[in-house]
This record gives sequence, structure tokens and C-alpha cells, in this order.
Amino acid sequence: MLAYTLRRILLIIPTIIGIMAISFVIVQFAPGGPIERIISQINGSENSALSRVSGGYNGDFSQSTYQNSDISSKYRGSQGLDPEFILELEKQFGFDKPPLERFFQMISNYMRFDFGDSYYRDIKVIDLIVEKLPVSISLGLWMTLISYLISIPLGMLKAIKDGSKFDVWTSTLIVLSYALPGFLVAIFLIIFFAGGSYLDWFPLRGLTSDNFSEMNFYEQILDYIWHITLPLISMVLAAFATTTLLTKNSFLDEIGKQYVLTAKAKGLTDYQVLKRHVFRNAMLIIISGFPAAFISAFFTGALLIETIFSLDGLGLLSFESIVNRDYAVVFASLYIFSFIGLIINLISDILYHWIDPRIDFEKRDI
Amino acid sequence: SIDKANSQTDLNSFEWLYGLTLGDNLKYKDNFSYFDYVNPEAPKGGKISQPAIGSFDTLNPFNLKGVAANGSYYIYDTLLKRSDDEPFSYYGLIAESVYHPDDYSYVVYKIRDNARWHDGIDITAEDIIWSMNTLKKYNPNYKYYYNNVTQVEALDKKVVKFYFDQSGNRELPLITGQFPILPKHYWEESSRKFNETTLEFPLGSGPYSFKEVILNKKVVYQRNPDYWGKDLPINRGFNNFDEIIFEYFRDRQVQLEAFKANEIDIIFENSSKRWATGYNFPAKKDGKVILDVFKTKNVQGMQAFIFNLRKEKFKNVLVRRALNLAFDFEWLNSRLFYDQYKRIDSYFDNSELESQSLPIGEEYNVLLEVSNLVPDEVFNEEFRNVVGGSVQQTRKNLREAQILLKEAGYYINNGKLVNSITNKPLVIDFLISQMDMERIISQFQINLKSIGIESNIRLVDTTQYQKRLDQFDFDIIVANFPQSLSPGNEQRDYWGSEAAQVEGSRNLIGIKNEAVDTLIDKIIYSNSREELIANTKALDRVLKWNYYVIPHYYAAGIRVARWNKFNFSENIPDYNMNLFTWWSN
Amino acid sequence: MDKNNILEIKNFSLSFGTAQNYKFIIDKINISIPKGKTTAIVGESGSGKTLTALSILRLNPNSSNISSDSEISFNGINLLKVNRKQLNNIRGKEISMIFQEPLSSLNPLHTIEKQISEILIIHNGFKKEDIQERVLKLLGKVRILDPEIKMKRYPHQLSGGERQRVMIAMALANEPSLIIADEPTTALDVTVQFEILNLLKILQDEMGLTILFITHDLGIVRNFSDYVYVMQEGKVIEEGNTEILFNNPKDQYTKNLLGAKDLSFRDIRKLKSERILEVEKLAVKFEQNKLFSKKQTTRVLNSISFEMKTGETIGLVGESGSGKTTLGLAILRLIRSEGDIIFSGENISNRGSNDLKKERKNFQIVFQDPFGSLSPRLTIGQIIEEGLIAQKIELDFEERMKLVKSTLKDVGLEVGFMNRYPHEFSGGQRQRIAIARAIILRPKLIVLDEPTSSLDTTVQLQILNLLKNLQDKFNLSYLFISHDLRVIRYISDRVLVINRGSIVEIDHTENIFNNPKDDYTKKLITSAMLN
Amino acid sequence: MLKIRNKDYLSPLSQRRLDNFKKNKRAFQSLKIFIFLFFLSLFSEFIINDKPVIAYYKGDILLPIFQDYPEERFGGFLAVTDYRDPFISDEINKNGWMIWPLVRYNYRTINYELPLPAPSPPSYLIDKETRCKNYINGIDDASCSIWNWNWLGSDDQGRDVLARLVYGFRISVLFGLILTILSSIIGVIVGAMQGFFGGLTDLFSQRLIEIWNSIPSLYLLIIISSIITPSFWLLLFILLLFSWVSLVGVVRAEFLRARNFEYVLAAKALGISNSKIMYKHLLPNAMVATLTFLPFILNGSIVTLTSLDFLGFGLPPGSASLGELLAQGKNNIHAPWLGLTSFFGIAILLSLLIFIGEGVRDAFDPRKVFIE
Ligand SMILES: Nc1ncnc2c1ncn2[C@@H]1O[C@H](COP(=O)(O)OP(=O)(O)OP(=O)(O)O)[C@@H](O)[C@H]1O
Ligand SMILES: Nc1ncnc2c1ncn2[C@@H]1O[C@H](COP(=O)(O)OP(=O)(O)OP(=O)(O)O)[C@@H](O)[C@H]1O
Ligand SMILES: [Mg+2]
Ligand SMILES: [Mg+2]
Repeated sequence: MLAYTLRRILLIIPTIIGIMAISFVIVQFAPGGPIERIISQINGSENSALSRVSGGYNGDFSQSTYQNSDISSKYRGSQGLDPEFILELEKQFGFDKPPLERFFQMISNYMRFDFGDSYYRDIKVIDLIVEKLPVSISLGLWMTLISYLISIPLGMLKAIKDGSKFDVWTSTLIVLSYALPGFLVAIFLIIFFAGGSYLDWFPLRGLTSDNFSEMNFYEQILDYIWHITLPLISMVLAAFATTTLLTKNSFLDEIGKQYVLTAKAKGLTDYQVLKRHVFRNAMLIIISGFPAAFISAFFTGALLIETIFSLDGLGLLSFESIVNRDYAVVFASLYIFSFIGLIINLISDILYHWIDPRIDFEKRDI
Repeated sequence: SIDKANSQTDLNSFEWLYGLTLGDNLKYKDNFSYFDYVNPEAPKGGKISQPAIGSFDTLNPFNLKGVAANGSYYIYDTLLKRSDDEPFSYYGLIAESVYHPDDYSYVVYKIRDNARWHDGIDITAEDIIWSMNTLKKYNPNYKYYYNNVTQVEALDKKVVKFYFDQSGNRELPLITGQFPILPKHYWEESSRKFNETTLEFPLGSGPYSFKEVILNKKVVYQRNPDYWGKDLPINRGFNNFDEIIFEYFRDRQVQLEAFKANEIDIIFENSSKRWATGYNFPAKKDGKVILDVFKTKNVQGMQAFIFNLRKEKFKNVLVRRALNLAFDFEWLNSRLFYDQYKRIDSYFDNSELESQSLPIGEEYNVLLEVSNLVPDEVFNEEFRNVVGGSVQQTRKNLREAQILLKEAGYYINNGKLVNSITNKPLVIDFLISQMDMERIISQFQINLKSIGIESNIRLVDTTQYQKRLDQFDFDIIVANFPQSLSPGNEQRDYWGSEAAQVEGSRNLIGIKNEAVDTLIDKIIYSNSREELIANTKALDRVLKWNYYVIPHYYAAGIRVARWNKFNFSENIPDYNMNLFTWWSN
Repeated sequence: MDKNNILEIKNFSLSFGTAQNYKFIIDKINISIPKGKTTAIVGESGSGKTLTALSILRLNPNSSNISSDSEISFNGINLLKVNRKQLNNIRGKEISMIFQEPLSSLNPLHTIEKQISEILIIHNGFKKEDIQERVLKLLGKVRILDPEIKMKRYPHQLSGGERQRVMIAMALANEPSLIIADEPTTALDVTVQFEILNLLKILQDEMGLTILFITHDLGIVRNFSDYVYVMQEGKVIEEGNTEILFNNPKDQYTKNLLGAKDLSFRDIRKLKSERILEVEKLAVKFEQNKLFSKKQTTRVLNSISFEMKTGETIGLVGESGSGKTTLGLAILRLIRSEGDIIFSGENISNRGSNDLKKERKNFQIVFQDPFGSLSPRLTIGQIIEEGLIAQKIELDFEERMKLVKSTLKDVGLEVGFMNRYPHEFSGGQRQRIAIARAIILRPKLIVLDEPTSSLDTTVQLQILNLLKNLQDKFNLSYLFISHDLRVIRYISDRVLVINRGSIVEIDHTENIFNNPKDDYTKKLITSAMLN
Repeated sequence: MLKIRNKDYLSPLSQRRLDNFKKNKRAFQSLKIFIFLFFLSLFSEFIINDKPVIAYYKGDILLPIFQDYPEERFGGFLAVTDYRDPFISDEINKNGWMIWPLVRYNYRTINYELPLPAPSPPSYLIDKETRCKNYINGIDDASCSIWNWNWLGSDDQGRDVLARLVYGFRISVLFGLILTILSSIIGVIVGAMQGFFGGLTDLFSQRLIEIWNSIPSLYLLIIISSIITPSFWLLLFILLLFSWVSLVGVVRAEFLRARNFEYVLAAKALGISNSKIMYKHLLPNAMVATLTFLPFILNGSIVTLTSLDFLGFGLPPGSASLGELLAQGKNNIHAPWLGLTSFFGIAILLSLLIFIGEGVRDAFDPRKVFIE
């Protein structure tokens, strides 16, 4: 196992390079780049990346009508593209160099964990990511925790009571809550619990109150919980279903096995049998789904929820940087997230072996 | 030097003005004590919190980096300040007085003695020179806008002169009063770089300064009690709120909820649907929330489906005219827009520049000069947009369209409209980047289909959209040509033949029309307002009769929903709805 | 209820299936088990012994129904009516159970130590330090060698007999008042078997342990049990005091059972000199993967060399844990080994697995753990047919079915069983399914790893004769692993004795039995003859 | 309906599984309903459409659903006949007759006579006067009848929500089903190979998948959709490129575990080929995960389609899809019929699929018993 682990760790390097290379090539072919982005910003025809998601910023009008400033509306972008200006931009983004050189430059920087600056903002990409981390960790961590903490016991219970009324109605319930699209739930929660029409119990936006730093520790915790409740509810509702049903089914599968009989004969209660014996046997599938769930919960999952609750997380960052062609952020976050992803994959593989010592990754020669 | 001495003497001989106008006269006299549209006794105090959509990441709105916080202009002054109840008049703000020669070849400003930065340092000519150069250097918008300003020179510590590369352009002196004046000494401190995003509160001179900035969440401006210009007549009754707050939201729906919960005080609504349906909540019924539509006399530019004339299929005016016939604005307005919009009837709608009925007088004369280059209808027919709105009417329009198309050489084969020469069916792609446009197009598509024209909507992301626009790679898009009350150079970029060839220009339509070129030149070199109006009307008429676009609609006023916390002068100015004149009750 | 009886089963009926097609498996049986005594249940394979035993602890399969007028009273408490909590207090503490198939009955993911300590913890709340000591002691009692090492192992790293003894240790852990032992010694060699039985006897004498013994080994019954119940087809057909019943059986089935002649030596046959198998310097070591550390290796077989003639049966005997199963697997190239294996003159020890695939129809194996070796999601029809599909492509569906059915009949199973899943059979039936799967291919060589341990004497004989017939007809060769020396004697031409991974002796059966040379062999033979 | 009970046809095992499946009442009913709905939606054109199913005009039988007739045929002039147009319908009714589907809208038909601005509420919530006010003859207009109702209201472009739901259901289910089936097959095969063979096969294909999985698929979509107009099949293909990855991990884990089981060894001892072993002995084990995931993958693909619609990289604008309806629901909170319809559409679809999935799982579980 040690040798295997080492091999896997070493393979991370070529894998990452492969990931970067393919993405780099693809990005070369994307129509429109950061330069077009800037031009459209100058022209005012720019559409925020999020307008797609958040339901139209511009109402019934084409983008620039609503800008009243004389300067920006009257002369913008006239006389076509200024080649000098474009050249300058190209230089700024490094597009004046050949792609291959750019790629190797990027890789060598990344290898040294130097991720450069965002194209549009003078901030290190790494700082940008750190800036978004609190939200992503809050949402991702709590969502993963809550959903697993509820789903697994619930799944176990459903396995014990397979076919009972309880089983039926919990299934129906989780399926319905899964079918409820998170963003609709979020909007309804806001209308009913954070708006002017009904109850105004919860805040509309953000992760903390403005005067967070002045609070004492307990107030801070309360404030945090107060803020995170609605977004979390709207995200977590959908998160139960898969894990619960997976747990239930894989438990059901194990429950019939002979060793369970032994455990029962020992005098263990049903619950103990599940927890101590079946759990570990059934865990494998659940664990194997974890890396994907984790990555999506942390890095991509919450785009719409982040938008609705004005939370600044990695989901939003990734999406915006992709749509805005902020390649600096795109590649750096790809690099970092892939790296984390690869590590998590490795950890989960090691976990397989830890859970079931019979598992190894070698070739079978018979 | 001698030069300096020379100019010194000049200064005294100048005929100094207290304001500039593109109209014939300034409305307010030299010694006016306040604008008519303010309440000079308005009490100071209170707050107003406004919504902002999206996010921000810098407080420097002038470079191209990042997204600037809303209102970050508030902390700066300009040389001149606009009067909201005149179409195009400006009065001295930082500038105590201004002078330009009769041929408009340069302009000189004298800076007020007491004008100073928030840190107490005087505003000098150096600041103004630095501001102009820096803005032009780092922001292409300014670079283009002030393209004709060749040099800025300090004649004195408090006197500054702008040189132009041409004479006779009435507009140039005036626009030099519009750019924000930035503190040179602040930005030249070594640690600061103007071309970077920043979250440090920048130094300004204006009535407000930053109080609090929470990244991506809110920006708070506070009134500066020691504002140097607070007693100027032009500022009387302005800047009444102690705090102006922008709350950031990412989602319109959430923003609306925030308004309902009175986390924000006011919303400028841009969607007819939300305006009609979103605000029926208890506070509205109790009268705590008020919905108003403020009508202004600002000229409405042209928002329209525009044809890309570079495409063979749109070269024939008959085809364009037929397509106009298929667009049913009345239906859209009543079934989608709650009858809140008006059809755009002119490239300069809602203004005196709009051409109406038949050409007469000066306009007629102008048109005569290009009579052999324009359609006959220009002279003998009143331009009217197609009116639909009912099944019968639409059928009639479509019938007419079909006749035109037949005339243009198309015939129907198997339900498809086919060109009799190329034998290719007429297929149209609508290129859009804004989702909202889809619903406006879909009804149009159905009408097109019934006359045999196949059409598709291509929804692409902004960047790709821009790329295709730059390369003129589209059939029809929704475009927008904003206008001001004083049209000028920009008309060349909009409709000029030269611009049609330049990649990335604003002549998206690709108009190459001699008549239009001639009329644009006339507009630019108009000698009086009257002349300008006549020339503009003529251009408007020619453009309309060429059916370059399918005009859209405009909102009849600014839709404002507000909590009943504020007062404003009865006397609402024609050309702007200015929140700075509001006060809280 | 009789005060002397610790357990009384009254009017007990159990059926499978749904309301419409009620199929009674156990029909109104009555069994009383006197306190402090040993009661044995013997009977036909598939007669319902295991089901009865399981029902005592309410561990009968979900799909079975116990009729409502049944009663199982333990010290006066009706176990069928008792609530869960009480039941859990009884299970493992008052009554413990040794399952028939120990190989599948241990949790594969827990170490031995963990599994034994668990039962101690839940009922007695032992402290951590004490527990390890106790576990060691228990393992020692059941004669497991190197208990410190073995207790850190997972079940799959133990031999069959070792696993069985772990089960026994687990059952004894809490010193229960009743032990239900369902064929507890099938995987044990005679010496160990004897010691285990003695251990039970001692416990019985010291603490008044009651034992319910289910077995096919009549010798054990005669020597150890006080009462006997005989079951056939879900009914108790006869019962009584061991002595009396053995001396004077009434029912015909019992008579058959008891009257079965002791198995004789196999005649010495003239075999052709053609060699089906040569094993040369075969060695096996197991590697244990540990997280973040290097592999640990355990040597199990050292330099084994022998040869086998075509049509010969070699009996492989040896102490439990000596490496018999390992040898069997290694010969068939099912685990990694060193040394040469020459099959029909061809060295297969280095052939790739794909290459070997076609060859596999020529050598088959019956695993020691039949349950584990049957795919739980295939019906036994599919399981038996599978080899044919893979190896005898020339057969069409009809022909295959015919073969499957006749083979099922050969091993004494009903054709109607074909569409049932493995878990719906009794231990003995599963064993026969495994045999059927192997012989249907008519391979040249079969490794039979304890193929008849769960069969009653009549069926056992039937199977052995079947094997012999096949051997005669098709010239098959068997490597026959068993602890039952009578069986070995009956079927083997030669016997191979191994001890701790090395060959001790190999000779003609008669020589081994009558004239054992090695000390170990001597010990083995003498203890076998004891009972 | 659905009486599959042909003993001669099915092997006893399949029969047993089928019986087991049927015993799970919920699953069986769900299957019936699902099949019913699905078939119904396959024939949407006959139930909900803006063209008559059959018409008789001046002595000819016409089949407008199958054939486009130019308006000239009915004395008009337009290239395409709009049978809803009173001009045409009057003409046909004068000279014959026509039989309409139950609802006279198609998913793209815009209700020209929309009573209230779009999105307008379900017709039964509107009083008759309002409902008819935009017809030529007002209340007396023959067209202002129940046949022209928007049973579930209209969307924000004035299109009939019911029609969009039904057509959207069809396209989403078809998309989902095809994508799910294909990606499950690929995912299971790849996962199985990795888990079963281990060693270098596993090591390298896992790396390849890691690389593959990190491709910024949004860019790929942008690139491809900039070259060709996205269509149903194109989107299916592109999504398939990436969606199969989701099952690989689970199946691989299951195979890694199960290849150690003794019955796999037993199968190997029989000389059964690797593919057979994987298929017959190991796959049923991985079924738990696969079957559990299937409905979610299906839903996932519908959701993916939705989000692509959101971003404008989805089906061409105008196509009916549940996702588009959902997006409308969010953007038109004041029109709850949009959100509710799409929610119920998806919820019902999903519940059915999950219940069916449960039933199939049960059917394949040899130990499952139904206690009555
Ligand atoms: N889950 C089940 N479903 C249906 N039939 C079953 C099931 N379990 C056992 N049987 C049947 O019940 C009968 C009795 O089984 P049981 O295991 O009690 O036999 P047994 O007497 O212990 O036999 P053996 O000596 O072979 O172990 C057998 O014929 C078997 O096929
Ligand atoms: N995977 C493994 N790892 C380590 N040791 C093992 C492993 N499998 C078996 N052993 C050890 O190898 C020895 C031989 O095992 P084997 O199963 O061959 O015994 P056996 O002779 O068949 O015994 P029994 O009669 O009890 O079945 C035992 O001591 C056992 O503990
Ligand atoms: Mg049994
Ligand atoms: Mg063994």
C-alpha cells in the first residue's frame, strides 16, 4: 500500500499537467477572450455574467439605455477598435507571447504556487480564492455535514423498516424535497421569512452582519447561524435524497448476509448491528460518492444560492471567471481545485483499503 | 516668460462667462441664487439607501480594472455643473468662470479660490491637467470623448486652458467641463497606482465622501459638512442626505424583497412586468410605499432590431420594410409590457429633434440638397410605424409584407420564402446576449414564419457576442443608439460610411449612404441650434425611410418605487430626475 | 413445563412462502432440552435442523413464518413472544449459537479480536485491558496456535478450522447456560475436535452448561450426548435417551442411519502410470497489506512436492491450519505460489490467467466454504450451468438443462430447486450444489475441500459413491481434503499428510492407517480411532 | 394494462423477479403511470396541438398534423396556415369540419388573445368577460371557448404552460433517459474494468478520467455552440462526453471490493471469462449503487439541461423543456402557476422514477421478501 500510495502521489504531477494542457488548448479555441470582454465593458454592452442566472438585469431594454452619464453613453466605443489599445491589452494579458511559451510559463509559476493576478482586478488569484473561502466552507462544510449526518442514520432507519409506512413517507418526502429546485426554495424562503410581505425573521444577504467584528464570540456565532440558515436550508433539502437512498439500499444489501445473523445472535440490537457491523460493509459506496459530492459542494455547487443570497463563494467565482474569460482565475482555480480533487481521490482510495482490508489496487493474476 | 505675460494680459481682457450652453441662452442669470427645481430651504439630514445590482471590487471608477462601487463619482467635482431643467446648459462649479473664443478653438477656466480637496489642499490647474491626461491615458472612453483636446495648459496656478484640434465645434468647450477632477498630489504618492483596483477610500473634493465600504455588500457615503462648495448657488438645496447608501444584491427578486422589507428605500424599476406585478404588498396599500413615473424630456435614442446590411438578404429595402410589417408592437405592449411603453417613432424620439409629418422649412431645404439620394417618400409621405395589435390588422400587415417581398423577388415554396434568383430560402438569425430579449422576439418569429421566413434565436454569452459584433457577424441584433440633445460627431460613428468598414465601430448596421453622410456633416457643422435641429430632423427622416431598423419602444418615464420618507420639489426638472435635490422628511 | 428442561420447543411449525402456496418445512415438532445435559439432533440433510436451531433465537429467515401456536420456552419464557430487549439480553448471554457455516458467519471487516471482544463488551461491560487477555485465553482454549498473531487478523486470513474455532470461542465467551452448536466441528481435525468436545464436557461438568448439538457425526452423538432427536423432512421421527435409541432404533430412517456400515478401505487399484499432476517445490506465502507500511509475509507452504496419477484419489489430511486449503488452491493456480505445477505434462505454473482459462475445464475445485463460493444473486441452476456455458460451448440450452438436472439428481437434490438462490438451502444442500458445479464439467482433476463435512452418513455415502463411479467411468483424479479419516480411508488410493505447511508422509492408504511412520500421523490416526 | 405474464416466454428467474417487482405495489403503479405518461407525451401532437388532427374541407380529408398546407388552399395568402386564425377556421367550418386536439396550443403557439399580460393565470381563474375581451367578437366569439383555455396559465411569452409542460416532459424525459442509459452503460463498463483489473489499467484510466473530468466543459459548449446551433442530439452528445464519469467511482469501488469474494474465485476456477464474471457475478453487486443512482442521474441530466438553458447554451430558444419552465418560475414569482407546474412536473417524474428504481432493486434482491 505504501508503494501504491507513493506511486499515486507521484502521478499527481503528470495528471495536473495533463489537465492544464487540455484546458489550455480548449481555452485557445473559445470565441471571444478577455479583450472582447474589456471592449464590451467599455461599450457598456457588457452583460454581467450573472444576468443569465439572476433573471435579467435589464428588464425590457437593451443594455446601455439605462446609463445616463453623458460620457459613457455618448461617445463610447466610437471609431472602432483602437489597435494601439488592443495591443496594450494583449501585452497586459500576455497574449503577445506564443501559446506554448505562455503555457510553460504558467505551469512553472503554478508549480511554485505562484498563481498570478486576476485579469480584471489587482488582486492575487490566491487572495481572491481566500476571500471567497468563508462562504464556500460555510455552505460546503455544513451542507456536507448536515446532509451526511441526517442521510446516513435516516437511510439506516429506512433499511431496518424497509417497506413500512415510515419508509414510504420518508421516501416521498425526500424525493419531493429533492425535486424542489434550490433556487425556488431560496426565493420562497426569502419572500416568506426575510421579506416585507410576510415574516422578516432572517437576513437577506451575506454571511455575517455588518457589525460582526464588534460582537462577542457568542453573538458572532448566533449571527453566523442566523445568516446561514436560509441558504443552508435551500441547499440541503436536495442533498438528502441521494445519500439516504444509497445508504438504505446498500444497507439492505448487506443486511441479509450471514455475518449479520452472527451479530444478532450475539445479542446486539438492530441498531447496533447496523452501526457496528453493516455500516462498515455498506460504507464503501457512500464513501466512493464522497469526493464528487465534496468537490461540488465546495467548489461548484452553490452558484444560484450564492447569487440569491449575495454570498461570495467559489461557485460564483468559478462561474464568473469562466464567463468573463478571466483566464488567470480560471486556470489557477482549475489547478488548485484539481489538485485538491486528486488528493481527495487518493484519500478515498486509501479509505477503501482502510474500510475493507481485502481491497487492494493491484492487478489480479488469476 | 513672455508667453506667460502675454496670457496674463489676455486673461484680463477675456469676456468671462459664468456658464456655457449649447442652446441660445442660459436660463439662469449671473447672480441667480438657486435652481428653480430645488427647495433652497430643504432640511439636511437623513439617509437614503438605494439598491445596486451585482458586485464591486474597486473604488476607482476611472481605470478599466474591476467593477467600481456605485456612486464612486460622488466624491468628485467637475469644472461645470449641469442644470437639469435646461437641455444643455452648464454652470461653473470648480470653475468660477470660463472663456472661449468665438470660434470655439480653445477654452479657459478660472478655478474658484476656495475650491479644495477634502484634505484641505487647494484644487489647482495642475490637478485639472493631471486629471485630463490621466483619464485619457487609462480610459479609452475619455480618450475618445476628449479626442479633440490636444493639450491642457496651466496659465496660472488657478487658470487652465484646453487646446482643441479644430475650431467651430460648439460642443468642445462645454464637454471639457464634464470630467471629474482628481487630486494629483494624492495619486502621485508613490504607493498608489492609478491603473489598479483599490479599496482604499480615494481622496475627493465633492459633497460626499466614503464612510464605509463592505466589499460586495454595501457602500456608504457621508455628506461632507465642510464641503467647500456647499454655499454656491448651484449647490443650494442639493446634497441634503447625510448618508447615501448603496446596498448590493445579486438578484432582482431579492432586491425587491429587500425593498419590501425597507432595507432599501427606493428602486428604479426597469421591467414592466415587475412594475405591474411586483409591488402589490401591504405597505403599498397602506400608502407607505409610493410608485411614481417621472416623465423627462430626455431624448430617447433608438433601440431596435437592426439589420446587418452587409448581408445580401437585407440589402433590399423592400425586404427590410416587409420585416417591419411583421413586427407587432401593439401586441407586445399590451400582452407583455402592460401598456407601459411607447413605440419609438424616431431616432431622436421624445425631443425637438424628432422629425414629424412632412418636411417643411429649413428641414425641407436641407433635404432638397440630397433629394436624388433619398427615397421619394421622404418628401411626400409621413413616416408611420406599422400598427398591429389585432388579428385582422396583423393579417393586413402581413399581406402587405408579402406583396413587398414578392416585389423584392421572393416567392413561396412549400411554406418557405425563397429567393427567386438564388433559390435559397430566407432564414434569419437573431443574435442576442440578453435573455430578456427572447420573449420580445418569439412573437415576431411566429409572424415571420407565417410569411415563410424561417428564423432562429442564437443566445450567446457577452464575450462571444462582442466578438461577433466586432466582426459584424450577425443578421439581426437588438441594438441601441443613445442620443443626446446635441447630436454631433457620434453620428458619424453611428451611420457614417467610413465607420461601416471599421471593425468594432458603432455603425453596426453598415450604412453606406451618401445622403446620410452629407446630413451628418451638416449636423456637425451646424452654426446654430435651429440649423442643428433642422439638419437632425432631416437625418432622422432619411434614416427612417431607409428602414434600417425595426424600432422598439421606450418607457414613458422613469419608474420609481419609494418608501414614503422623502420630499422633493414640486418643480420637477425636464431633463433629469435628480435624487440629490431630494430631502428626507 | 418440566423444571429440568431449560428449553422446550412445543408444537413448532415453520413455513416458507406466501399465504397461497404455504410450504411447511417444519411441522409441529416438540423438543425438550434438559438442563446441564447434551441433547443432539441428528437427521437428514435439509430436514430442518438448522432452521429449528435458528428459530430458538428468532433468527429464522425473514421469508419464513412461524405458526402462531408454536412455543419455544426458555426457562419458562416464551422466546417467540418475548420483546426485543429481553431477547437481546438472552442472545449471546444466556443462549449462544455456533453457526453451521463459520466461514461466512464472521464479519469480514472486523478483526477476530474485535468480534470476540464485542460479545464481551455488550453483555458484561468489560474494560479494554481485561478484554484482550480474555480473548487470548478463549482462543487458547479452543486451541488456536499463535493467538496473539491470529487475533489481529481478519477472517479471510484464517483457515476454515480456525474460523470455526473463533465461532466457538465467541459462543463460549459469556459462559452461557445454553449453547446451540450447529455442526461445530466439521472443519476440525480429529485431535482438535476431541479437545473441543472435551472442553465442552468440562464446562458442562463445572458450570452446568446445556448443549444442543446438531451433527451428522454419530460417533460424537454416541460419546457425548445424553438425548437424541432424529429429524427427517421437517418432523421429529424419533427421540430418546442416546443409549436406548442407539441400541434399539424404531424408525426405519434411524435404523438406516445407524446401520450404515462403517466405511471400508478402498480397494487397491491398478493405476496407469500416466501422471495427471506433478507438484514440485511448491511454496506459498501470504502478504498482508498494511496502510502506510511494508507488506508482512506469512509462509504457509514450504517446498511441497508430490505427484498424482491419472484416475487416482489422494487424500489430503493434516491438522487444521496446516495448509491443506492453501495447497489445493495453489495447485489450481488460484493463489500465487512458487514452484512448479505440471498438469498433464504441461507446466502451468507460469501460464497467464487468460491462457489458463480454457484449461480450467480440466481441473475443478469444491471450496471448503460452499456458501461463500456461490454467487448470491444467481440461482443454483445458473450457477451449475455456468461452467458448461463457459467451457462446453458445443452444448445447446436444452442439452445443458438436461445435464444440470441429471447432475442435481446425482447429488441428491430435487430438480425443482433449480430456481432458488443459494441462501435458500441448507448447509448440506449447498455443499452438494458446489459438488455438482464441479463434477458437471467432468474435469480431469478435482480438488475437493471437505466436500462432505455437512452431510449425513447416507447422503455422504451417496456422494462418495458418485465420486467413485465418476472416477471409474471418466478416469477422474481427486485431491480429497478431509478431516474425516473414515471418508479418507474409503475414497483415497493414497494419503498425503501435511503438517505446518510441509509434507510429513505420503503413502498408500492402508500403509498410512495401519503403519503410520511419522509421529504426527500416528497421533492423528490414533485419535481418530478413539471414537 | 401491462399484463406481462407469459410463463413460456420468461425464464423462471425473470418470472420470479417480475413477480417480486409487481409485489412492490408502489413501484408497479409508478411504472404504469410512468409508461402511461410517457406514451401520452410521445403522442403529444395529437392531444395538444395548434393544428387539427383531421379536417374535411371542400370534399377533401386533410391531415394537418402530418402535412403543411399553404393558406392558399383555404383562400388565404400566407405561407403557413394558422388554423387558429378565425379567418381560416371560419372558412374550414363553412366548407367542412375539423377535429381538434384537446388543447389547441402547441408549445410554441403564442396565445394571441391572451386575456391578461403574460404570464397570465389559468383560464378558469379569470372571469368570462376578461377571458374573451381580446377576441374579435368579445364574449360572443365562438373561439372564446373552453378549447382555447390555458389550463395552467401562460408563460411569460404568452405560450400555453400545459402544452409546454407536456412537450417539455417529453423532451426532458427522452433526453434524460437516453443520456442516463448511455452514460450508465459507459460509466459502468469503465468503472467495472478499473475495479476488476486493477493494476496499471486502473492506475492509468483513473488518471485519464481525472484529466477528462477537469476539462472546462462550459468552454467546450461555448466553442461548439459557436460553430453549430445546439440541437437535441448535439447537446446529448456533449453531455454524454462528461456525464458517464459520475458512475465510474462507485462502480469501481464496488468491483474493487467484490473481486475479492470467494464466489468470484469460484467463477474463475470454472474458467469463466473475465467479462462474464464481471457481468454475472460482480455487476449484480454494483447494481445497488447503479440502480440507486439512476433516477438521480436522470434527474441530473434534466437539471443540467436546465442550467444550460439558463446559461443560454441549452436547447435552442423556444424549445420546450422543464428546465426552461423552472427558470420562468423563478423569474416570475408573481405567477406561481409557472413554478408550481414545473415543480410538480419534475417532482412527479422523479418520484415515479425513484419508486420504479426501488422496485427494480427489490426485484433483483434475492433476499427480498414481501410480507403481507
Ligand atoms: N430461506 C429459505 N427459503 C426457502 N427454503 C429454505 C430456506 N432456508 C432453508 N430452506 C429449506 O429448508 C429446509 C431445511 O433447512 P435446514 O437448513 O434447516 O436443514 P438442515 O437440517 O440444517 O440440513 P443440513 O444438515 O444440510 O444443514 C431445506 O430443505 C432448505 O432447502
Ligand atoms: N490470507 C492469509 N493471510 C495470512 N495467513 C493466512 C491467510 N490465509 C490462510 N492463512 C494461514 O495459513 C494457514 C493455512 O491455512 P489453510 O486454510 O490452508 O489451512 P487448512 O489446512 O485448510 O485448515 P482447515 O482444516 O482449518 O481448513 C493457517 O494457519 C492460516 O491462518
Ligand atoms: Mg443445517
Ligand atoms: Mg481448509
